[in-house]
Amino acid sequence: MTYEHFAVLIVIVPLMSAFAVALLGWFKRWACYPLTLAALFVSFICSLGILNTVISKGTIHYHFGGWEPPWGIEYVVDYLNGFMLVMLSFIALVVAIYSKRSIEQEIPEKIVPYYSIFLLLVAGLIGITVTGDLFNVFVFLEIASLAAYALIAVGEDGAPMAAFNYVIMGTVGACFYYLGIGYVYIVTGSLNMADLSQLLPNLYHNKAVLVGFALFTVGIAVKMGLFPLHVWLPDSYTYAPSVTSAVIAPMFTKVMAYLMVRIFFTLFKPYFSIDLIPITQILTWVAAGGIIAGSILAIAQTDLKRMLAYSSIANIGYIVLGIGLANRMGLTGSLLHILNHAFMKGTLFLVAGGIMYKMGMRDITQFRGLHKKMPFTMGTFTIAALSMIGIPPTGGFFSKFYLVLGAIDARQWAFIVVLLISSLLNAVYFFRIIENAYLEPPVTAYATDGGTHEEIKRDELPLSMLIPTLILAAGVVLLGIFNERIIAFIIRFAVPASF
Amino acid sequence: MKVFALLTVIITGVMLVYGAEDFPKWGDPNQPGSVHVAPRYTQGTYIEAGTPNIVTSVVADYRGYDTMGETTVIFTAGMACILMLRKKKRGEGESNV
Amino acid sequence: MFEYIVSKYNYWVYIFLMMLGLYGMIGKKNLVKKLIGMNIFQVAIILFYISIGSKVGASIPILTAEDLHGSANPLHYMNPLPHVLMLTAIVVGIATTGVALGIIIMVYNRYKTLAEDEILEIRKKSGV
Amino acid sequence: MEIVYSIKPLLAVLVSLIAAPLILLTGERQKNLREFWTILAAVIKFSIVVSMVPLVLDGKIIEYTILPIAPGLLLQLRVEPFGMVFALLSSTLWIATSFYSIGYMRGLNEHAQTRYFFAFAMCLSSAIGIAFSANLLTLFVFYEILTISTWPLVIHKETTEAVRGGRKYLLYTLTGGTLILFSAAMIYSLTGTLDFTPGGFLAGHGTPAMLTLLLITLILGFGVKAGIMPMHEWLPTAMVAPTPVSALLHAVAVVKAGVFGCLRVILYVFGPKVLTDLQLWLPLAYFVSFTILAAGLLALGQDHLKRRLAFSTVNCLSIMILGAALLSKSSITGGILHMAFHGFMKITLFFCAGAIYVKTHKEYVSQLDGLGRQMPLTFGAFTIGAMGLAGVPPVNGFISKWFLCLGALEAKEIVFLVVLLFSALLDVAFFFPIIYKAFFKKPLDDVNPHFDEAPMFMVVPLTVTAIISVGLGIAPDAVVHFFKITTLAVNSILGLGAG
Repeated sequence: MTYEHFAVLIVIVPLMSAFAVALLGWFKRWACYPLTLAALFVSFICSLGILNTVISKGTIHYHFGGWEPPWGIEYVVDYLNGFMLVMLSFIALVVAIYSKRSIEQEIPEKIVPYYSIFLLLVAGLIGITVTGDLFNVFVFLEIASLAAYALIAVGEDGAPMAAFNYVIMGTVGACFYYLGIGYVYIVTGSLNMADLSQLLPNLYHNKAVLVGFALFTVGIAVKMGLFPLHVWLPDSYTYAPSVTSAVIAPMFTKVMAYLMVRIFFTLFKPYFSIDLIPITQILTWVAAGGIIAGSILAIAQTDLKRMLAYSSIANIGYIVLGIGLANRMGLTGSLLHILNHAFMKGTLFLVAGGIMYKMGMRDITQFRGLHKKMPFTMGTFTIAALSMIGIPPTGGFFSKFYLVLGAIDARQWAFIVVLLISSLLNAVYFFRIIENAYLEPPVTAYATDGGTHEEIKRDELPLSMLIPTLILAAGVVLLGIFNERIIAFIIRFAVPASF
Repeated sequence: MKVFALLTVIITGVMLVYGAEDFPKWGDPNQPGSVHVAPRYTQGTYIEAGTPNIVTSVVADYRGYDTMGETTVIFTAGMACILMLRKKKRGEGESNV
Repeated sequence: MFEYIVSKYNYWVYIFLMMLGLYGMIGKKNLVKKLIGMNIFQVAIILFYISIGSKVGASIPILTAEDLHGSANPLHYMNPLPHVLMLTAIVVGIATTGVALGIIIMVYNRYKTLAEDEILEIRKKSGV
Repeated sequence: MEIVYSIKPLLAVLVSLIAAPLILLTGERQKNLREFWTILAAVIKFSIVVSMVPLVLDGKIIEYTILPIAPGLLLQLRVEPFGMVFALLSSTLWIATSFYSIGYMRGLNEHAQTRYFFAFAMCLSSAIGIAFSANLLTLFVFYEILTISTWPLVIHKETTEAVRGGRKYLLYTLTGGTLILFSAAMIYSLTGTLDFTPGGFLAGHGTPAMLTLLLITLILGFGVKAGIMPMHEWLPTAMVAPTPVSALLHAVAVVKAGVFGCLRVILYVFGPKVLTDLQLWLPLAYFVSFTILAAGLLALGQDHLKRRLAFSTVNCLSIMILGAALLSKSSITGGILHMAFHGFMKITLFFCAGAIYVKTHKEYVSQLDGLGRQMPLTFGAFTIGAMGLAGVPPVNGFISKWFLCLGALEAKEIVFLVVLLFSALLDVAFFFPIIYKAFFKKPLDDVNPHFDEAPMFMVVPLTVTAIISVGLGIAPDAVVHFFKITTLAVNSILGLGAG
């Protein structure tokens, strides 16, 4: 059965290419970039194959070494991680295409190890997503985390400190997570998710399981930067190289959100996470706080990337809010928002990187006249920003719509207010930029007699950077227009049936 | 900061102690962790994996994929150090890892 | 009560160590001390796992000659699985420490100090 | 009701949507080609809309489903009489405004003309989309696009004042948008549908308190654009925009979209039955009556010509909503007719204001002394528009006001008859001084006492709209059958037979 091997290849190809890049790059530096692209492209094809197989033949199970679970390690791909895989590998591919010029400018002497680690990061994230074994998640989580620490640390001046804080927080998160595994293991004796979901219901009142669940939740919350455990996130996103921000922001937190869904609703039965302990309720309130706090903090920033980072915190709030609402509409909105937000944030960070590349700055107050200089870049920025605000027909609107529906279904009026207010706050901080970018530079005032403006020459990004940005922006719109198709064919089945 | 740290630590500690209440006693041979998956490894190690050392057979065979991940972690750490610390070559000088 | 405490002493030890490590990570100002805290934290968890695997009266998880062909009684051998997991975790811990040390070197090269508040001071002065 | 499936409504929306990028790509270099696109799109759009008139008159409904947009919700266009009125209005006036804009923009040698025409085309697309929307979500999609695409027009001048006006505009309209989003989600979760149905579809759903809340949020949401007090603040502020934009804002697209939304809500979502049963129509009528009177009084105090017109607009818009709120046959007819007719009259007035500005750079009423001798055509048209708004026959305003008064009588609420008549009186009070000054006062020193009109591109459109206003007053059923279509709409709402 060849189709099953896609599930493995999607991880192994980037992983092996990471070794190959490191080796080959030693002799031929130019080879890194095409090799990376090729690996990610194969990965992307595999993800499509996987999703296709999942849709046509159902869940894929792959047993490593032929050892049947729970003794061996198993890869399980169903609708939930099937669509995550496509998203991850696609964004990784697009960002990789973009990366060439930006990296050559920002860290020219480190291209070889950069690409190698880039691939390891992608492999790690994909590995977390495909696996059906709790401990295997931890291993790949560490691969991804170490890669992320390094990718952040090579950024500009504040980066090493940001990376160090990230290491400390990230390690706490990861350790809590594998301590959680220990707590679950000690009372069940298994590490396989499917096996555990069978074993755990008898132990739902066991204190070890309760604490284990709490440890999972806190650990993942730290890793995904959920408010108020987000302290590592803004600095890391701000000081990291542009490409790093553009790959970590849309992917890492989303994978953690996926893991949260997986643990809440697959490893544990929804009835445990929702009814037995009030964890989902607590999470919704925490998330609501994160949405408001993130949005307000974003307004206070003048650094584009830092603003985007705070906006990420707010958006993680959306995703967790949807998970916490724990009904069909809410979770649909949440999963859709994972997808949409990955595209929007990807676009925004690519644009931020593009501005950085061309102008060498990202201070919002200096953006005047950018639309003339880089019309396409600012056009894509506008599209993504509108999506963040939630203007139809972009994707962001629909995920918000489902989240609102979910809040209505849960009869949680406070959250509806939070969602609506936050989209206004989003409007405040994004329109501030759009306004700046579309206005003329302040030096030449407007005059009724047709005062002449200083001519700003068009100076667009090189195509290798522009096209990926455009692709992601187009994705933002397409995801919005075809959201019903995505829900009807994929997300509908990814939501637990008991909802 | 100190107070905050102490508070966090105490809360975590209380939570962990609370969870430990339902743990099996130390060294209990029949604790759930030892009776569900592990016996197969003990009994099958030589027949299925060909070595009397159970840890070896689990590391390298039953859960060999984890071990591959583990080596990748080391590789990642190595590459990370190269990425972070390698300086531009000064003339003919060796790279400074 | 006393018996209860004694029968689970391994857990209390690990919890104490872990709290120690966690305090070091959050409460200490020096980056290397934070890192040491992190190591204590990780080692505590490793100890916890290893103690899960132990069985009273059991031997190391290497089969004796007569038990090779499937006749082994699991009660006579330690649970190997936590050991395996901890092999991985130890490696992960080392790798993390390595990367963290690498980052510390970068920090030191830039600020010539490893005290967090001094670094903050320097950064405030330079306006970054 | 016979349903015809046709792609025409989609084409009507797409024409200007396709024109928009063409305008953008053609750019400043080839002005004539760029303007050609505008005019071409306007004409094509008008012909498509008109070509659907006979079918609508036959009592048929034209439908086109673009794609499903959410489970159970379609992005769907449906042409029925009420929407047709709005579509006809917008597409007719677009042609006039296009010509006028060309004159205005070139006359003043304005900057950023490409952006201007681009946003303009986007606005019209969404206006037609709003007119043909088959359900609340589709309406909302186009409504938000309209909001965003109007913004560049408002801040066109890029002065601090304009930017502030733009911010205010966004704040108000986006807040309105979130209220609508909330209501739409709420209604969807109550009824499982959002399809507009003549006579409403909310009957039998939800508690009275819930329905009252929904009516409030929806009227507030759409009322922001319709300038109902106290949400009218943005309208006079947005007067900093170039005059054609004001004309477009106030007479065609934006505010009318708000009114259209309000009427849709009153007549097609709630329906007369629900509103009567819950006794909601009376408070609503009082609410808008307040606006009618207050806006009229405020208009008296304005010296800035465009601001005076803006308050007159606020007044008229609420009159339309009042017509619908009274729920009697004649009042609804009057309300819908006034929506159409007011467009022609008000755009004439704004065109005049623009022509005066281009020619003489005068913006204040107190500066207009004797200007009628210099610009007889402009002021003649102005007189016609003003008469129409005051309800003097034979201008079309008379017909709609006549029906409104009849409706107030039918509803047996004499108060509202008084309101209507008093507001007509106010109209006289704030318009006739202008006419008097222009024609009979001694010219100021800087007025050229000889015939010296604004550019032809401007004078012709304003003359044409003035003539149309009179023409529609004499024969309201001429050419595009406004009156007949309105009657059809009213009959379908009230559940009366065709004819």
